[in-house]
Amino acid sequence: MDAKELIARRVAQELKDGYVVNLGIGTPTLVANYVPEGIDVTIQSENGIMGLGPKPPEGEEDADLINAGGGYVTIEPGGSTFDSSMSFGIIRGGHVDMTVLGALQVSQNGDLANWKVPGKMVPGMGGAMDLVTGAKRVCIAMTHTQQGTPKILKSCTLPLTAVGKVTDIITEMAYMIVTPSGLVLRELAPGVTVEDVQAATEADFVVPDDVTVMAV
Amino acid sequence: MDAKELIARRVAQELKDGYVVNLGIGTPTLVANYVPEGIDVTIQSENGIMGLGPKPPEGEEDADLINAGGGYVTIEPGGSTFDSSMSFGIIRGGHVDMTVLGALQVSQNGDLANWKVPGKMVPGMGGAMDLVTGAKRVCIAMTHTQQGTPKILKSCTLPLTAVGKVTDIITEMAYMIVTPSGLVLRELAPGVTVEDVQAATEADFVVPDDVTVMAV
Amino acid sequence: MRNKLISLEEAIALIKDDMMVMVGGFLGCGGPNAILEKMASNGSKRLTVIANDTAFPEVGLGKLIVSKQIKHMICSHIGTNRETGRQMNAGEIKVTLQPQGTLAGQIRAGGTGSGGFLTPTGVGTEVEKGKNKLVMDGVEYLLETPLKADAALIHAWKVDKKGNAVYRRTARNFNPLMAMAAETVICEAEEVVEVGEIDPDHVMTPAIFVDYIVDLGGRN
Amino acid sequence: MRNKLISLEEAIALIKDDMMVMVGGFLGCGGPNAILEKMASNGSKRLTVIANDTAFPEVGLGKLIVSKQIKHMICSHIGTNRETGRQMNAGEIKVTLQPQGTLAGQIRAGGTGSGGFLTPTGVGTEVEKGKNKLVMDGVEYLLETPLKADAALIHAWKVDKKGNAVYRRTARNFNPLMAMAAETVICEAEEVVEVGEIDPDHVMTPAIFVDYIVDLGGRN
Repeated sequence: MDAKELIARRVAQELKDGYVVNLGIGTPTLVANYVPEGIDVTIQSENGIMGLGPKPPEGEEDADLINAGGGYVTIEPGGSTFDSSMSFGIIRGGHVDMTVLGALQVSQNGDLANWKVPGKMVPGMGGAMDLVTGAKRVCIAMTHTQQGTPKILKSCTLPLTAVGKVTDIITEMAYMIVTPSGLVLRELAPGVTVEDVQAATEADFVVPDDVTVMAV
Repeated sequence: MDAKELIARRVAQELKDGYVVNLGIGTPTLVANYVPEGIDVTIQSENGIMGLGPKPPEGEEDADLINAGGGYVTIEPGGSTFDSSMSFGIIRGGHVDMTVLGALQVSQNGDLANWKVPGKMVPGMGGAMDLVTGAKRVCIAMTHTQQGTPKILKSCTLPLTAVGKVTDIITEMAYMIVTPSGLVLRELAPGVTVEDVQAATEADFVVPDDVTVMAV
Repeated sequence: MRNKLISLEEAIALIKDDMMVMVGGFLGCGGPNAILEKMASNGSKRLTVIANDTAFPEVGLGKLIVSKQIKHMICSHIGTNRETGRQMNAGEIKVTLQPQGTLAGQIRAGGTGSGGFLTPTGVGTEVEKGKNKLVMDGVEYLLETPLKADAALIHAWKVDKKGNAVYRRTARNFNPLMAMAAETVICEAEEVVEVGEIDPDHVMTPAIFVDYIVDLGGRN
Repeated sequence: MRNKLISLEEAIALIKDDMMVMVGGFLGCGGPNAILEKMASNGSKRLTVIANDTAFPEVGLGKLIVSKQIKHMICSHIGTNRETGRQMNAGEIKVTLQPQGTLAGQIRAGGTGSGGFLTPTGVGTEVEKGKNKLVMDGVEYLLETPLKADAALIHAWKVDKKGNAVYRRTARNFNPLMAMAAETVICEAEEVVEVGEIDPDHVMTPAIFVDYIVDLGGRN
């Protein structure tokens, strides 16, 4: 299983029946493929869909129906569409149970940086700041390091997306949660040790006695 | 012609082609009957209609289709419906060209009182404060006095609906406008003299040389 | 998919004494009148109610006024229900009056996570009392704050079994705003249809906002 | 009833140099792409444009970036159009980035007469810069101010001859918000229908907001 699939599978286990979720571009999008059996999840897309469905079969694309990344999608039966004001009313109003998105950096108190590398890459924040501020749970799905450089830090050095809003971090090495007393390691990926995670993480984190291995 | 009809006829002459208007309960509602030929006016109703039409024939009432006074109405072809947030977005956003409503008192600087008589009558302001604040023109359509007591005053004694927002006052005696330098008499009703108006008005008002007689 | 259909009896059992409840409708049009009727005969007490108006003594929310189940009304207008005024003057009910557009804005702010909004409506009037005033570019504004509630009672024309709601004509009014601003949303519907029967573009309240559906089986 | 139908040529002649223009669409989906195409070949200059994004270099608004007709972009995202980033880094264009929900809220505030609104989005980030910060019940908020424009260019699926507009699926996005916030609104439509053909409950933008209609005579 490659890193992306492992991350997506583990994130999917955090979904609960009835959840409304928003999935960011890239690895987060893959989460939709691994929704557990018997769990009813509604996917929201900030460009105006509740009940986002899978990619349409080739030849059946609808030019008026895209996701927030510009890819063709479908709408599930019982889905709905709306304008950007309503869409962000839903997001800001706390009606999204979990947003899953990538990160450039996350800090041990839950700060997130994922929209700008000054002088290099300034794509803009799009809907990320709203999602991270408004969603009940903010789950970061990312590789643990950027080519060996830690991305989970004592404090972010890049411009922030939001302060203290991240609740969950899921990487190909570990599952951590952000608590009022800091980062806590919950699970290790199969074959990964606490020492491996410590070596790949700049942030301090608590290692409780009951750390388990991801069941992915 | 009775006072109400005279007032409604004169107000209707202020309508311009393309106007969006909101008509209050009572005499203002009658204005719809006297829209000049060749003038295309759209009536907005704050409970959620653009393009309010006349009362339906008996037996054809739609329980889901009322005006802001609770009376059955129709929708003109090309009309639309919307929720209260949109309706007041239209009103507050300056998209209503003229609101016509009654008054308990109007002051010479354009203050309006029409929602409360402390200790006696407290119906509430409903949409009146929004209409008076948001509409481009605020036309008061009312009898000149309340059983002989002037209603056009130096300053209002009743709780205000809005400060300095009234632009036009049309009564069975006169048509006045509110200007930065105070009230100005523009027209007299047929058979009414300047002295009559002065006797029935507590407010100061300017009488220019070109005062005319209403052509109703 | 969770079954959201409940009976009128189950609906009113969800509304507890002392709750803050939003009630859709405009002079009874588009109000959850079947639920309100049931509540008036056998419902909870000391409610704080947010609604545009108190309708008429014999219609919808007006009945809960007459049966004295409401301790505090937050609304824009009480003029059509003489009993509301009488109770207010007698000190039996507290009435907070807000301009209708402000009330709509407050409910929308509550549902959409805004901390408040600036409006010129009410500046220089009694409505200012106790509110923050800000000046932006020389214009005075009142800062109006969000409203949320424990429950919202709404009325829809058509609802699918998932909870997607469609309102008809002027029966829409405050219903879609309140659906977003309350913890528990109970929607009575003239018609309950299968999932997929409503075009996604025609949905006025997405299903996630409707917790319970009461099927009226037609127009009352 | 005034005839609102105009040609593409007449439409682009209404957009003058140096105007502030709102442009609907999300990554080109639901954008007024026929009007933008025409503008890119023969349009006005030094525009300030408010839009969600700058699409792709070869799509919709992206073309006006490539043709250097925009001096200032106010948007939430430029990542899909490399040319916008290049011009920004070279100092050829000014880019103001706002969170997408804030941008939508600002346009809505502009159209609906609000002096601004409070949002927690952006607190503690660069987005705070130059903005008022208020604390309400212990929570920090940014006060975001309204946006209005000289003109809005929007795209609808169906429009009746009076100007009532209906959008389809995710092509709705910013279009209905912008229709309310600009002095002159030009709507290109895939289909123009007779007055009365659209159910009043299905209208997404009331006719009073649409000043001009360009009939595309089908999907481009």
